[in-house]
Amino acid sequence: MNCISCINYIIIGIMVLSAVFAVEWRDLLAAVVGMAAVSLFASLLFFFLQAPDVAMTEAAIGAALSGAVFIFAIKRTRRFETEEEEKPGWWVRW
Amino acid sequence: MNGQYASLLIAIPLISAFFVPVIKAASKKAVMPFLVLVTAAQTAAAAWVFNEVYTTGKPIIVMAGAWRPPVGINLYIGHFAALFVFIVAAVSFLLSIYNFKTIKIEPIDKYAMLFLLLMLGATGMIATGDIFNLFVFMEITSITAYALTAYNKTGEAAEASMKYMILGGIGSSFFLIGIAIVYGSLGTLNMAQIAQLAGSMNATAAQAGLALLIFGLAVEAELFPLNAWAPDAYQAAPHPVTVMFSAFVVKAGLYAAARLLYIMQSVGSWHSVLKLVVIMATLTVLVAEFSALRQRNVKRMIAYSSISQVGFIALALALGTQAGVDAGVFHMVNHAIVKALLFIAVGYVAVELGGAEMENFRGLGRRMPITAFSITIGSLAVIGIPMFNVFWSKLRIILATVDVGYTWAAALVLIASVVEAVYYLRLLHVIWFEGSGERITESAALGAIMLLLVALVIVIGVYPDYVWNLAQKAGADIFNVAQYIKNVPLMGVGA
Amino acid sequence: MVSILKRSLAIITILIIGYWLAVAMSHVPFGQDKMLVGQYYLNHVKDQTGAINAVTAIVVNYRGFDTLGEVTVLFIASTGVGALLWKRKRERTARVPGSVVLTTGTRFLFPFIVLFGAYIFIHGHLTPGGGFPGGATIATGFLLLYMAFTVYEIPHKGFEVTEGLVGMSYVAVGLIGLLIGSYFLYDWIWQTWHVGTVGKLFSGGFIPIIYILIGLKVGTELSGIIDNMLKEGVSGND
Amino acid sequence: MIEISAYYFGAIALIMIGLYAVLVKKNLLKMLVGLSIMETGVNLLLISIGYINGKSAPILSEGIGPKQAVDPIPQALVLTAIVIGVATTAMALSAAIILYEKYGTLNIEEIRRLRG
Repeated sequence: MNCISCINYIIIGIMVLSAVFAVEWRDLLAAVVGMAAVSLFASLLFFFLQAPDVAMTEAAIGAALSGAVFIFAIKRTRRFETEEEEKPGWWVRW
Repeated sequence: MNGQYASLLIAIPLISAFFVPVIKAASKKAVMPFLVLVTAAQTAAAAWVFNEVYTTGKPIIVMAGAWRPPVGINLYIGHFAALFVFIVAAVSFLLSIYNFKTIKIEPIDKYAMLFLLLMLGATGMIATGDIFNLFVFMEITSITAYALTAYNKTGEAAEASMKYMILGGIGSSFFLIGIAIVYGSLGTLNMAQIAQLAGSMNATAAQAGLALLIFGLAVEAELFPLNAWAPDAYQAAPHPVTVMFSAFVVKAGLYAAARLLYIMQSVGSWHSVLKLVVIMATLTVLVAEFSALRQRNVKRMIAYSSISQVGFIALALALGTQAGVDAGVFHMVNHAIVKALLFIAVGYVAVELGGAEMENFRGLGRRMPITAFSITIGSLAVIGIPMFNVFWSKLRIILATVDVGYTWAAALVLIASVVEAVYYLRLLHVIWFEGSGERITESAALGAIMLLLVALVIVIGVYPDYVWNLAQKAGADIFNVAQYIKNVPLMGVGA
Repeated sequence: MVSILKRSLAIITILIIGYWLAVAMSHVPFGQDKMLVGQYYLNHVKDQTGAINAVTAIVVNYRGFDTLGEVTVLFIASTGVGALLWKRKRERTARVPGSVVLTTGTRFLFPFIVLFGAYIFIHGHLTPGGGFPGGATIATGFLLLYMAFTVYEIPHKGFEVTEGLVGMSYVAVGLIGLLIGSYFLYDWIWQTWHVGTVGKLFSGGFIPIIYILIGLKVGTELSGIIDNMLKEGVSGND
Repeated sequence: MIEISAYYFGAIALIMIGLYAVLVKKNLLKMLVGLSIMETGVNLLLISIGYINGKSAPILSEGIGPKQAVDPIPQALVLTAIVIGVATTAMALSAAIILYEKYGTLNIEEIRRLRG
C-alpha cells in the first residue's frame, strides 16, 4: 500500500462520515453544508479516478449551485428539524 | 423521403418548445393555437412514419450524427414504436384542443412548453435504442410530469408531486445503478448489442442489473411497490395532463420495461426476474381494484382503475410468450383509447360542475347527455362487456396467462375484474338513475372528440381484426429479439 | 420503542440492499480494462471529430442526442421552477445589503467570472470543462450580484428569449446536419470541410459552437432558477 | 465474504445513507439532501467502473495515446447525470417551498394529516 491509496482511503472515509453527518444533523443549514462537502470530496475522488471534466462539473454544479439552491429554499422555509420529525416513519401510502 | 427524417419526431416538439418564450414575448394569446399547430404537425410526421414502417415492413433506424450503432445513438422505430408514436401524437393533438377549455391557471406559456416536452419525452422513450438515452428521455418525461402535477399549485398538487419526485428520484438512481452494472459487464450501451452479448454476462450481476432497471422503470410504469404516487398525481394534475399520464406516459414506461426484459432474455437468471414482474403486476391489479372500491372522487376512482389495467398489461408482457406480448400490446392500444375517453369526459364534468366528486355526477344523464353517454360507453368497455374493444384484449390476456400456467394469477385477475364491475356500475347508477338538474350546453368541439373516441371503442369492439393485426406485428417487434438485433446495423466494434 | 424498531427495520432492509449491490458489483472488477465501445472512441476521436478531449467529443458529437436531452432537462427545470413559483407580482425580499467588501469585490470580479466561464466553454474540446461547468460559472457570477445588491434583478424578458433562441439554434444546428449530411446532429463542419488543425482552438467541428450555445443556455437557465428561488410573492403571508 | 474495491464501497455506502434518509426522515428538505447524496454515490459508482489501473485522463494531448487513457464513456454519462440531478433537486425544492407556504410545515406526516 503506497501513500496515494492512503489518501484515497482517508478521503472516502471523510466523505462517508460527512454523508452520515449530513443526514443526522438537525440544523438543515449544516446538513446542506455536509451535503456540499460530500460533493466536494466526491469531486476530489473523480479527479483521482482520472475524470477531470466530471470533477469540474461536480464541483461547480453538484456542490456550489445545488448547495446554493438548497440554502435559498431553507431561507424561504425553516432552518431546524422539529422534535416530531426525528421519529422515523415511512410516509408514502397507497 | 429519407428515413432519417423520422428524427423530426424529436426535433419538432423540441424546437417548438424552445420557440414558446419567443412567441410569448410577441403575444400571449398565440400560445395555445401554436400548441394545436405543433401537435398537428407532429401527428402528420408520426402518420408518415407509421405508414412508412407498416408498408415496407422494415423498421426505420435513425442514426444521430451519422454514427452507426453502437458508436452513436440510434432511434429504433419499429412496428411498436411507429404505432405508439402515432398514438402519442394523436392523443396530444386532441388534448391541445381540450386545453382551451381546461387550462385557466397562469403561466400558460410555461404550461405549453411542459406539455410539448412531455409529449417529446414519451416519444423518445418509445423510440430510442440506447439504454442511457432511455434514461435521459425517462428523466425528461418524469421531470415534466413532476412540474405538471404540481401545476395547479394547490397543496394537494404539491404533495402529490413531492411524492412522485421522491419515488421518481429513488427510481432513477436505481436505473442508473442498473446501467452501471450492465455497462461494467458488457462495455456497451446499445440495446441491440446488449441483446447480442447478454449471454456472456455473469448471472448474478445480470439478475441484479435487470432487476434494478425494471425497478427504476416501475415508477413510470406504475407497478405495485412504486406506484403510490399515481392516484394522488392523477387526481391533482390538470385534466389534460391526467389523460396524458394514463394514455401514453405509463405506456412508454411499460414498453421500455418490456423491451429491456426481452433483450436480456439470454441471461441465465432471466426467469426469476420474469416471475418477479408477474408477482408485481398481479399485486398491482389487486391493490388498485380494492382501493378503487372506497373512493368518493370519480377522477381518483378511474385513476385506480387505470393503474389496475396497467397491471394487466404488465402481467401480459411478463409472461414470456409471443401470445402474451401480443395481447399486452393490444390491451395498451385499447386502454389508451378508453382511458383517454373517460378522463376527458370526467375532466370536462369537473370543469363544468366544479369538481369530480361523486355527488356532482348525480343526474348527469339529463344535464350533459353526450358526456354521460361517453362515460357510459367507456365504463362498459373497461369492465369488459363483449362488443367493446377491451373485452377482446382482456380475454386474450387471460387465455395467454392460463396457457403459461399461471392459473393463480388469472384467477386473481378475474376476481379483480368483478370488483371493477361493481364500482363502475355504481357510477353508472349515479349518473342515470339519481338526481336531476337543468341542462348544460356542451361544447361542440369536446363533444366531437368524445364521440370520435366512442366510435373507435365500438368499431374496434365489433371489428377487432385490423387492430389485432397491428398489435401482433408490434408484439413481434418486442418479442423477436433476434430480428431486432438483425435490424440494427451494428458495426463490428468489439464482439 | 416502536421508533427504534422501525429504525432498525429500515437499517436492516437497507443493509440487505447494500449487500446485494456489493455482490453484484463484485462481478464487475475494479480497475481492469473493460472497454469495448470506449476503445473505439479513443482510437478514432482525433480524426473523426477533431477534438482531443475524448469526453467532450462523446458528449457533444458521438452521443450528442443525450446532450440535447440533457439541455432539455435543464430547460424543463427552469421552466418548471418558474411555473411552480409563479405569482402575479413578486419582488426580492432581502433587506440587508452586502458588506463593502462583497459589493466592491463583486463589482470587480463579475466581469472576470463571466470571462472565465466563457473561457471554459470555448476551450471545451481541448481542456477539461465544457459548456456545463462554464455555464454554471457564469450563473455563479449572477449569484454574486444577487447576494451583493438587494435590488439587483436579471433582465427576465431578455434571458427568457435568449434561452429559447439558443435552444432553437441547437436544434437548428442539428437540422442543418440533417439537410447537409442527411443525418440529424451530423457534424457538418468537421466531416465536410475538416476546418482547423487538431489541438488548436479553431478545430473540433461543431463542438465549440454547440458548447458556446450550451454554455449560454446553462448560464441563463441556472440564473433564472436562482432568480425564481430568491423572489417571493408580495401579497403573501410574510 | 465478498471483496470489493474501496471506491465501490464508498459509492455503495453513499447510496445506502441516502436511501436511509429518504426512507426514514420526515423532514422534506432532509429527504432531498438524502436524494442528493444518493445521486452523488451513483455517480461515483459509474466513474469508478470506468477507471483502469495506471491509465490517465482521456484527453489525448501529447504523450497520451489511445492505449493510455481510461474509459471516457462513464465520464460522459456522469456529466449528464449530474445536470439531471441538479434539475430534479431544483424542481423538488420549489415544490417544498409551495408546501411550506400552504401548510406552514415541512413535516411530511403533518402535511398529510392537514390535507386530510
